[in-house]
Amino acid sequence: MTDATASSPAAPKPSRHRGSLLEVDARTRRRNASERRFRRLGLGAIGIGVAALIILVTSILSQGLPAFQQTFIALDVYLDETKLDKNGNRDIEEIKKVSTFGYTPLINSAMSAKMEEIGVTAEEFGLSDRDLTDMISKEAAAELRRHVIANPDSIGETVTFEFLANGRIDGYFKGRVTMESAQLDSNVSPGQLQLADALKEGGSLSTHWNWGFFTMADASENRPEAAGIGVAIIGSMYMMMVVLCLALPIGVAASIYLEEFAPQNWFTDLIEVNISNLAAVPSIVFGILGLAIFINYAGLPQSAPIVGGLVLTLMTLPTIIISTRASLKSVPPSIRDAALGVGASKMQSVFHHVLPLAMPGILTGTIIGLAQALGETAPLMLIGMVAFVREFPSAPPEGFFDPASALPVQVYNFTQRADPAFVERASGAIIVLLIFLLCMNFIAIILRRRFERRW
Amino acid sequence: AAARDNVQVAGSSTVLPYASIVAEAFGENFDFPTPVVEGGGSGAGRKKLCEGVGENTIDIANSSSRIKQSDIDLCAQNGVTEIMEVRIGYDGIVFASDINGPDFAFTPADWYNAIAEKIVVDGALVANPNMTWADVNPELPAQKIMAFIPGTKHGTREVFDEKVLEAGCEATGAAEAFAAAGDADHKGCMALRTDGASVDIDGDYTETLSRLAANPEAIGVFGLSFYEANTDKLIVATMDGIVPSTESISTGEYPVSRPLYFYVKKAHLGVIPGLQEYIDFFVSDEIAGPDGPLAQYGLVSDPELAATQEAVANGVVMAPLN
Amino acid sequence: MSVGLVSLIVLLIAAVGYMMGRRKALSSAGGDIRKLHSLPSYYGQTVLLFAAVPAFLLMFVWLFFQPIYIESSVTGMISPSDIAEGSSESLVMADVRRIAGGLDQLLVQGDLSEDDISRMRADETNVRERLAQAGVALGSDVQQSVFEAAKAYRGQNSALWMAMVVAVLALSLAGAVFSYMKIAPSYRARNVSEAAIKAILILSSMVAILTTVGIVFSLLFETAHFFRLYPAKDFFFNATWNPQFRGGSDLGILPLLWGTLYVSFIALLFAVPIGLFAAIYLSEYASPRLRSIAKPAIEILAGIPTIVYGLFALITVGPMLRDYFAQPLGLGASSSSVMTAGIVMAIMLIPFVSSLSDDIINAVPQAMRDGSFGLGATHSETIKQVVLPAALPGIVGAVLLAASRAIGETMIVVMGAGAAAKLSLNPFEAMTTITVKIVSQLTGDTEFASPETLVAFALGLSLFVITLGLNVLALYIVRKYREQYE
Amino acid sequence: MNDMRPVERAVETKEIKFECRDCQVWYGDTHAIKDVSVDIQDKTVTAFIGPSGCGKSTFLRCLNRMNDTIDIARVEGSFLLDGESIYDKRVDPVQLRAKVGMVFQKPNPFPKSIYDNVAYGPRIHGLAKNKAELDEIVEKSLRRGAIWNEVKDRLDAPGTGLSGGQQQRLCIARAVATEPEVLLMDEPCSALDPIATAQVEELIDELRESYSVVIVTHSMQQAARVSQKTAFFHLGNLVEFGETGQIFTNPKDPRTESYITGRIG
Amino acid sequence: MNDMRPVERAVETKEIKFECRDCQVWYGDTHAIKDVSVDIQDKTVTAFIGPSGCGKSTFLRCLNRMNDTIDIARVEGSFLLDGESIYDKRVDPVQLRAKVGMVFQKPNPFPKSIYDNVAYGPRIHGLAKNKAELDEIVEKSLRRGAIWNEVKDRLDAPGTGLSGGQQQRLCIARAVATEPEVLLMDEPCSALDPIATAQVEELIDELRESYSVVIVTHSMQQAARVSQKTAFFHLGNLVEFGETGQIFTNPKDPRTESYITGRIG
Ligand SMILES: Nc1ncnc2c1ncn2[C@@H]1O[C@H](COP(=O)(O)OP(=O)(O)OP(=O)(O)O)[C@@H](O)[C@H]1O
Ligand SMILES: Nc1ncnc2c1ncn2[C@@H]1O[C@H](COP(=O)(O)OP(=O)(O)OP(=O)(O)O)[C@@H](O)[C@H]1O
Ligand SMILES: [Mg+2]
Ligand SMILES: [Mg+2]
Repeated sequence: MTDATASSPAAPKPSRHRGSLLEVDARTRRRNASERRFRRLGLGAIGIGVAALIILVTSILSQGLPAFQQTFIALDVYLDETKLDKNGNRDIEEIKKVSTFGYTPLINSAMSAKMEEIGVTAEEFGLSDRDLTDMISKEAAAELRRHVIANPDSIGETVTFEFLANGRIDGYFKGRVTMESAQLDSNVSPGQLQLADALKEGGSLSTHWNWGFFTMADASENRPEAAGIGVAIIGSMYMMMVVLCLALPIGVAASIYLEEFAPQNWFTDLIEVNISNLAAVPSIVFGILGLAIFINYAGLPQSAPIVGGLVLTLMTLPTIIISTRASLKSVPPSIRDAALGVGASKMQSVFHHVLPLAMPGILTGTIIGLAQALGETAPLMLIGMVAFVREFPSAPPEGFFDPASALPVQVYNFTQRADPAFVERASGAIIVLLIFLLCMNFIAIILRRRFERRW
Repeated sequence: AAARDNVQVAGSSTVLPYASIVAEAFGENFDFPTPVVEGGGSGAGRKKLCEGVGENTIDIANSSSRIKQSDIDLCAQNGVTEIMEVRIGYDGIVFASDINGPDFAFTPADWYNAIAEKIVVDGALVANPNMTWADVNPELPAQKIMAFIPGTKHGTREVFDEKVLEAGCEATGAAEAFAAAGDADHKGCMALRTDGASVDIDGDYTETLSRLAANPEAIGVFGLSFYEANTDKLIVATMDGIVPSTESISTGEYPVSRPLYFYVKKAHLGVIPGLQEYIDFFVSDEIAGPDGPLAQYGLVSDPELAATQEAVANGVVMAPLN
Repeated sequence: MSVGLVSLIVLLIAAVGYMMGRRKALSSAGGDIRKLHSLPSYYGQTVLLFAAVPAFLLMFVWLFFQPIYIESSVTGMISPSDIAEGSSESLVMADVRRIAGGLDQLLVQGDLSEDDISRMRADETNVRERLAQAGVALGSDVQQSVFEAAKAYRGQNSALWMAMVVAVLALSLAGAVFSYMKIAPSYRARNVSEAAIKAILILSSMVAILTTVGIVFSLLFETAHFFRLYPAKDFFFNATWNPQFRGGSDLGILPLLWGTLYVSFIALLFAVPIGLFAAIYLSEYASPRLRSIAKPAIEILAGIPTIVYGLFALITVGPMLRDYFAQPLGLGASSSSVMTAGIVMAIMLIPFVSSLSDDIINAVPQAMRDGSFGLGATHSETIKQVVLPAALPGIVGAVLLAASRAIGETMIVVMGAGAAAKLSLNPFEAMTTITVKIVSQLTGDTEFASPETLVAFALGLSLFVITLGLNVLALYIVRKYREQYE
Repeated sequence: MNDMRPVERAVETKEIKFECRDCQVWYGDTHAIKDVSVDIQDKTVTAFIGPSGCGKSTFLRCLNRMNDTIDIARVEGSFLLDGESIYDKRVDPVQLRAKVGMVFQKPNPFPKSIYDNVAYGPRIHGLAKNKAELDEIVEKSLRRGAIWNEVKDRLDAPGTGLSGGQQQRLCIARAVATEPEVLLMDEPCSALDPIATAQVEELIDELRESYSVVIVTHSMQQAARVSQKTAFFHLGNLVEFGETGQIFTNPKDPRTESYITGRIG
Repeated sequence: MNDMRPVERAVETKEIKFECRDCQVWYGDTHAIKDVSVDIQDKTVTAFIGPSGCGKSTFLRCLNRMNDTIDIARVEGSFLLDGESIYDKRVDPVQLRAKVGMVFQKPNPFPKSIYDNVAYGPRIHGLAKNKAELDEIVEKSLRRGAIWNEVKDRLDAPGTGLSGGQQQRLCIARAVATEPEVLLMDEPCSALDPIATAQVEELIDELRESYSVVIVTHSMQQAARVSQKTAFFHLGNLVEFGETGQIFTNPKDPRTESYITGRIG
């Protein structure tokens, strides 16, 4: 009648495990060796990942940290009335007529005055007037003009300014430019560097922390020292707001529907294949889509963070959906049963039990998706965001529609520029981008740790 | 929706640096907001220009080559009938190598013999056997042939094809040989060897520069302005014995150069605030003149700038392409 | 009243409705929740939904159509003669809007009164200058008819705006009252509110479909255009890719497709094992401390802009592979190669595989592991034979995600693998991918209407179809394989 | 098998709570329940007995539509609860499950605190007005589940950190907390010691006063002790259904007899 | 509780297989096992009884170091298997667990086919030379687990799609397949009908011939039927340990008596 009697009741073979526990037998040794190998492979894999990270991050840091420092030259500028306000009536419209080119001589004379003060002459270094002016950033004239227009009354006075030094001079103090390279360089001469040393000794030249990098807008190739990433930071922030507010809820909602509610049929199969396929669509194609739909069809403005955000949302969605679905799938059915068994609705069982358990995976997907969105350039190319933008967008919500740049765009732009001074700025922007990313991830990581549990 | 109040520019990445210098100065000196200047390529810029008339289309397309008939047709189709063509100057294309390497003095024929797929040896077309520059021309250093030339997406490549390869093809007699072989329009002149001696660069000049750093033996193609910003790393080669410089290019001695343009959608003039002022400012002597910041940056100033200024001031629409 | 204010009021109505609905539900059941069909808050939610959703829908529709309507009525006021040669109605309308906005601005600043505005005439006042004071720049002087149109625009705008405010608020109130009236203990409030949530879920999953439709349509048109200029047969079967400026280009997809598959394959070849091993180590072996540091650290790899990877490939990995592998092995002297791009891309893809798989592996119930340990399995045997198979569906998802990312990557390939389209088996040769060529052809200097540019769309669409095929295949394989488990 | 002394209770005719007719269940191609018709009376404890794998759990899960959650399961037949078909389109399975509670065969506490495990049902059904009331419900349910003493000091500890038997009682407490009209219990005492078993049986007896209880059990003694009606399943068929006393003392079907005397399995 | 007729077997002095001294287990701050000392003899069935939550499973899990997998669990004391400390640094838990097999309280089949579930152990321990031998082992184990007849036609079906009792028997078969020297069974028959229970008990009896078996059970009858030694746990303490016959007929400790007569739980 029973299985047990059907099977032979013959005495079982003596176990092959007999023997001391303290002596590991050959097979176990083999298995343990393979265990160790496996473990080492895992550790190695992490090692590779971390090593790659360290290499990349140190190279970024070593290149980018100098961007946070900048060389400044302090000059006392006499705001010459004869040059700035010929009629002397302080009419703002007339003052505005003097263009930045008109301010250059003021700087030049301020420079000469400073040299006199510290007791050196241009001839000593073999420098022309123009060489002297070139030591100061071209931004200086603009700064001066802004000051005068804001304070017309200061005309006729002597005001102390801390001007940015030219990129090559700055490079000299950061080790990028040397006397030897200056010899070959058509943009800087050893004389200028010697003068810079003299100025430094005289106390008017100093290298210190540069807030301007974070607060200023991009600058043209003529003045890398003045280039900042202010507009890009704001643009990225706006875009990430859009992405986070749209992609996460839509992505999670879509996954919940597909994983928990959708009937199993060809249509949901279609959606599933379709979503994994969207993940493989090159990001630039999302740019094409954004151009067609959001700009040409919906009439949203070019270069606007709202469009960028929408495009990146569409691009990020598949990542979030795929990871969310995967983690929803991994929640054991017994949990769902338990909830349904006490009379929870499907919706309640999902939102109260399944979703919290799937949270770590969802957050991972979100982190990865956002990281991707934050670092993406290609789709922005077609919607006008890979651009030279100097105007700061206004505060939200209008600001979402103003032209703006983005951090990866700024990185991309900087790396394309001819002047080597932009290299450090590109790396500096990457550092900011990574900090940005870390901040965004921080919350997610904390949350993830809270939700993680085994059962 | 609020009306747009800034000028929008898109197009060639070669023109981009110049345009951004102008835009920056414009924003500093005028009450208008700084124009937004986009790169994205000449073709894409002109396409955007021709998308139609209206606020959510751009005002100006920068271009590193003349507009094509197909673009004009596309424009007309979308109601952009009046386009102003503005030539802002010339861009020199130079050949440069690592500063620690030897000097090079090229002719187009050298280049052709170095990187073309088929060359003439003893009167017959054969697959390119040259391994070093000395094989090409005994006066050149015996350095391995490796050239970083712009990829086929770049307008620079078009100039390179025309002014260097084609010229070299003619000079070495390969053109005749191709014609004799039945290839009437010398398509074969443009065919490059694929064994790694010539490498297309789809990125920009910074990529070429980085590649030179990784391959110090190679020679790269650059824009003059790019070279001028990196004279401490690069050594420039002569072409037909001429050293490239703004002077030699503006006189036309140095052969490899091309004009740069921008195209203005006339319908937007008087509508987009600051547009007229921007283009006037762009071509003013202060900016585009031989002593202006553009020239200082490496743009070869246009000798006929005065005519351009007048045309811009009067809003002269471009004539049909001939 | 601004959109924000109206939304706020609607939300307020909804919130009050929520509270009242809740209260009514409770009192209708005499305070005994058990008599209610659903929890009181669900009754509140139905009121909230009815108060907010239709009102917001109306508002969006209205906001969408109002400008269209006003423009069409205002454009009528501008005679065709006022539209400058070459200009278009839409540009004049832009001026109208700008003037209207400027007048509003002046009003706000207190420089003008409504009366002043209605009396103001473009031929008398210098409107351009007045507006400039308000910080609104105009491109040219204003014509009287345009100015009148602007005034009409303002008038209609504010009238319609008022109408909208009234309509939206009324609808919101009506919805609230309607659903409030319906509240009774037997009212299936939870089902109503869950149906609404489910509708939202369904709509969300439709976004993916719409995106696909959008992509296909935005590519289809130009692709068709391309195939009119360039024979499809050549595109699909030509084995050379050599675009030329003067026409006569060879635009065969084959070398690009090969490059795409090759680079992705190599990238996955490195990324999948490394990622998977990392995931396994993190979730199974690592101490919580190590895990809490290493996991986010590895995730940073996904966030480093690809241009950094590109430069890394170009400057470091490429020359290294060339000097230590390719040249000694006699496999070529190119510093950019499929191998370079693949390896560097693999680094970027590690977190895609590792982080996601780690979460999935972590979600495998401990009882599974216990079962295996109890039989005397080593940890690695447990992982290989019990945990991984149980986590397989999720891991496949992670790998597919990584594969997708590999196919879509541009910058690393440009800098790592070069731009040369080649059909070769040697992994140390330069090749390029479809994605790279899409980007470069689209952003190049060639004229737009030429096959050399339009080919980007055809490439995009072909890639789309190819990956679709691969995905269908993957789904099929996973399904077939998974039947054993679960 | 000699501890079978069915409690001879006055057998009144009670209202029929569940009327199941011609029920069929397939798992894919396997026919797991074949043509089963059973009437479950109100205020009665009905026991399902039968060898392992005969379909008891499957049938039990039909009664509150838990089989809906298994993709490959297909249910046919009519199930009338208080005269209304529970598989009707208009029926909300949620409402049904609130009425028909269930204790699963494998204890499956939520990975939450013990308190939350029990409070979950009352919360979603709004059974408590305030925290104090909820506390009361939780305590009462845990007491009924005969686990209060063991967990009263660790209500915040995770439910998954309990011993097997404790988890089982926690699940019973969780099911009781929502006060269902019908309680389905799939081997509720399998991991319990005799004392705890007795307590749970007491609970069942108490529930019977107002509700209807269906219990699956392998212990003939338990079936005899707690149930008034017994159904014997075998290989997916309902072999015999009747008064517990009659089934255990005087089975009609030879298979039933073999089973309770321990001859078939 | 009147079905206790301990099998009076000749009590020979057997070798001591497991010698546990002063064992302590903490879960975090909870002291789950307090000062337990037990000798488990070879070729003997030892039963652990005690109220739910008293620490039987916990102690059982100490014997093959399964508590290693619970982060918060801390084990102290000496556990000597054949005179060797199993918590020694040099001991490989893998080898230990191959020697000391385990059937868990909650059936936990792998999400694999039934065949693979059983073949898993033999495969990793290399017990089969080829497929045929493996097939043989699988069949034999399934027969011993008393489940062969039910699953022989669906060996490829997933083990998770079995009924509760079938899963339990599958887990028994899985544990037996590796031929451990000591088999720890945590309530192996909780979900089994009497017949299946009898078959498993028969299996235990058969295993006793060559191995040592430790079984946790709530059924006093079962303990009495299958075991030669019985340990009674209460609140983490080992209250009494001795010959099964003696424990059930003549318990020394009043708590033991209360428990087996059904007064404390
Ligand atoms: N993972 C854990 N974390 C914390 N406490 C635990 C854990 N596992 C068990 N305990 C506690 O340790 C004590 C002993 O548990 P154990 O599982 O050994 O009981 P048991 O005798 O097997 O009971 P049962 O018969 O109910 O299975 C119980 O109070 C239990 O709550
Ligand atoms: N999810 C499932 N997929 C496929 N077959 C299943 C599934 N669940 C149960 N079965 C099969 O259906 C039959 C009845 O299973 P059921 O769980 O109802 O048995 P049971 O009477 O509860 O047994 P036990 O007393 O062992 O729990 C069994 O043969 C079982 O193998
Ligand atoms: Mg069952
Ligand atoms: Mg236990």
